Amino acid sequence: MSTKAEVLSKLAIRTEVVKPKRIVFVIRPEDLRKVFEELIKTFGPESFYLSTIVGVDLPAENKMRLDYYVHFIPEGETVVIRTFIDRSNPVIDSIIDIVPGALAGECETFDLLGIVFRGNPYLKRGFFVPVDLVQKGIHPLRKDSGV
Amino acid sequence: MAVKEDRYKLVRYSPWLLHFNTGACNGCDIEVLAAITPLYDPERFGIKLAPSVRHGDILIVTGAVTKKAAERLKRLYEQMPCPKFVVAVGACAISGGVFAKSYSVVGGVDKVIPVDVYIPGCPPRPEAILDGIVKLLKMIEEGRAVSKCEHKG
Amino acid sequence: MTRPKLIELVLKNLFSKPATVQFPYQKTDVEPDYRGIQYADLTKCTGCSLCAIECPAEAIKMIQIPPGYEGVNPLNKRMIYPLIDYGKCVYCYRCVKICPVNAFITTNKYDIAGASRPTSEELSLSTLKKVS
Amino acid sequence: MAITKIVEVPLVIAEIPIGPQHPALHEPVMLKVYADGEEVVKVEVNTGYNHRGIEKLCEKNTYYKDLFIIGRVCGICNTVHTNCYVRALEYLLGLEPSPRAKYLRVLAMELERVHSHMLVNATMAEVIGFESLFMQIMLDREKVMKAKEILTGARVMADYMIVGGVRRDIDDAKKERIKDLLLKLRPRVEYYKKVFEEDETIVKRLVNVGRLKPVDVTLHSLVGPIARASDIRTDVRAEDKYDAYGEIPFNVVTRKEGDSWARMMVRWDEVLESINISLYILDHLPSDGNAVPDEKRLPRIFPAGDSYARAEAPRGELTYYVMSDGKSMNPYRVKIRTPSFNNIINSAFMYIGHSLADVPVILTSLDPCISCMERVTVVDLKNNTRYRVTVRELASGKV
Repeated sequence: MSTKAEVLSKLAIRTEVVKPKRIVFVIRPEDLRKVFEELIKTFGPESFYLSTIVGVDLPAENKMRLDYYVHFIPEGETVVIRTFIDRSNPVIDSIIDIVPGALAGECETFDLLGIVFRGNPYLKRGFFVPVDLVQKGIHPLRKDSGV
Repeated sequence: MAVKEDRYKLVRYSPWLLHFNTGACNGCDIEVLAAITPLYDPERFGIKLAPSVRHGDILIVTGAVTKKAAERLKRLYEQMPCPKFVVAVGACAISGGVFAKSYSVVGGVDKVIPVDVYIPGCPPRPEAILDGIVKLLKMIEEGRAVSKCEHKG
Repeated sequence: MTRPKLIELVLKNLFSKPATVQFPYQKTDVEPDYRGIQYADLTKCTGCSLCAIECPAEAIKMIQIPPGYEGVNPLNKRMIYPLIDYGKCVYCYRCVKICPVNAFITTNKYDIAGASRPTSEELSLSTLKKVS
Repeated sequence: MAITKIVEVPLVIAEIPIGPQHPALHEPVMLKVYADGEEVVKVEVNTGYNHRGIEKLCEKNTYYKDLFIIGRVCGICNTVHTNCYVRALEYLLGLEPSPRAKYLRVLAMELERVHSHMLVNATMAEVIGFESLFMQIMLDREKVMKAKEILTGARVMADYMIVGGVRRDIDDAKKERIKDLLLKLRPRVEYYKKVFEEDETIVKRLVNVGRLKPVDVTLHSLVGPIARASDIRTDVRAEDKYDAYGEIPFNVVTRKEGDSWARMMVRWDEVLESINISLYILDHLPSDGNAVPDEKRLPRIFPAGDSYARAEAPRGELTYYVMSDGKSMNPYRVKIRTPSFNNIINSAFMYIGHSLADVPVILTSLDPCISCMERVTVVDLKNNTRYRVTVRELASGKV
């Protein structure tokens, strides 16, 4: 039985910490699906759930950051899987077929930040952003959106 | 003139409320709900929650009006039979409250439809809501509140 | 539920008092420190505008004290006072807590509904003496 | 899009929109239900009537203005929201509130849980047509609203939390009055629990409706009482032990059935548990330390970094992510993930295979708090027949 740290650090580039004491595993964006497949294979689908997807716009570094907060139920511990994608072409693989719970988070992140999740058929604009902003193509949570 | 009098009488005897949430935080909604419970019992005044728009006399609006809900609110108001009165409950419905500057909020209810009574509070107590409605009923009785649709003829 | 228990319940409810409060003829008891409307005491206010800056709903506007009143705090050189729009105010009492001279008077009054949006103008000016 | 498929499959599909003006729902949500006769084949959740752009608003205002904006994300669970945000700020500062403040925070949150769970149980009674039970529960709920008014100074919008403590203290007289109200409330809650257990109207409408398996719960990220009713033992209060929860004894309520009835029963058990926690706090309130910090002296700028706080809202796990750049008075990013956001959007699969009359029951058993969700999306189940069968089998527990 391998632990979370062992499984995740195999694919991680480096680790960080989000206060208070939540370990962050920074991974390459193309490894995202591999990480979740690995988690389901090792621990089973009943031992964790995907809690939150946080997208942050970092215009200074020309990057966007995506954090996947995964909560492990038996230990009661939250682990962060973090990845950086290019800001000018924000595309990442969707994990909706592996973890259906990503639906809400992915749709919202697409609406607010304009990150495209490749392979998610439910992405739609204009269901939360008012129509006038959609027509202008504005993603309100981007720092340069001006709303 | 006589017809008009009769129409007001109907409202005076038993006004049915219609509650619409245009993007509230639920705080006002649960207080409107609390105001129709036995402790305050508004059925003493003949006030009852109407099951559908077509039966409503008084429209109670809670919440900051979001751009998406504004169209609905307008349509709802047009569907209501005359005479009709509008009550704005809570800071958000009156002026947008803390959300006034947001990109998806229009502002107060009075930017979309005419409002007869404002009930300030965040959220107002059930007593305040009842107080506002009773004040509206008194205004109708004294002829100070005029339903806006009457002017069209 | 069994039948004897139901009879007991029916009898109990038959002889108990109704739960309804006869509002508005009979007032309900509101806590004395319920967060009702608040207004500035102009004998204390220095016109520093901190409340207007800190207000989350931006319900406070600083306006000129009209002529014909006396008793304004001498530190209030600009002769301005906070006017609270009760239609915008969310009654969080941030202004009350943040005021450097504790100039706000708090009440538990809540029944201010009406056909127009009330403000704190009248209440605030009533703290001053009117000279005419 | 649905219509092209009907030609292929000989089904009469009627589209029945529920809401946003539906008398049973006091909130604007639109469930677009596609039905074949009486049977639901597809559900779309349309929201967005309630989107107020709070996350953007938070980036544009200072940390302290945000505190009051965040309290207005949801009126029913406002103290939990502010507590979670305040703790995220305290993690950034490395600040610890005094023990008395911690106990008072827990007291406010538990009173809120009591009234929230009573509200949803009352709404459930109304939805299934049990009007008198609705009135009874709402009448007794006024007791806990009064207790909340005594503690926080407002019935609903408490604005009770501040960085480093709470915004008002209580004295012995208030303590006695709250205790008195809670002791009066407890036998009533026990009675309602019995009604929900025994009454035929309720049992027939709720049992076996919207059954959820544990594996569906975790895969679809459902949280809170919904997860606990399906025997998933997850409770942030027990896991993170935030504020005073590490020192207060309480049980995590779980049930094995996983249907709508189990979800309501979990809520009644939690109400009793919350009343016990509140009474324990009132008996063991520590007197050391100042619970009310001076708001004029609090730091305006927070050190750079990010923090992630979790809290157990009445509807489940609530998370706040706050990122500060260390220079400005405004946060760089605030991310709110409310429990209803997961529970409503991800649960469209639950309705499939039930009759139309069950749709409001299932929706209410999820305790929809639309304003919490506040951001939006559309959920679309594929309406191709092959998929429909698998989803129906999923819902009835055959897969």
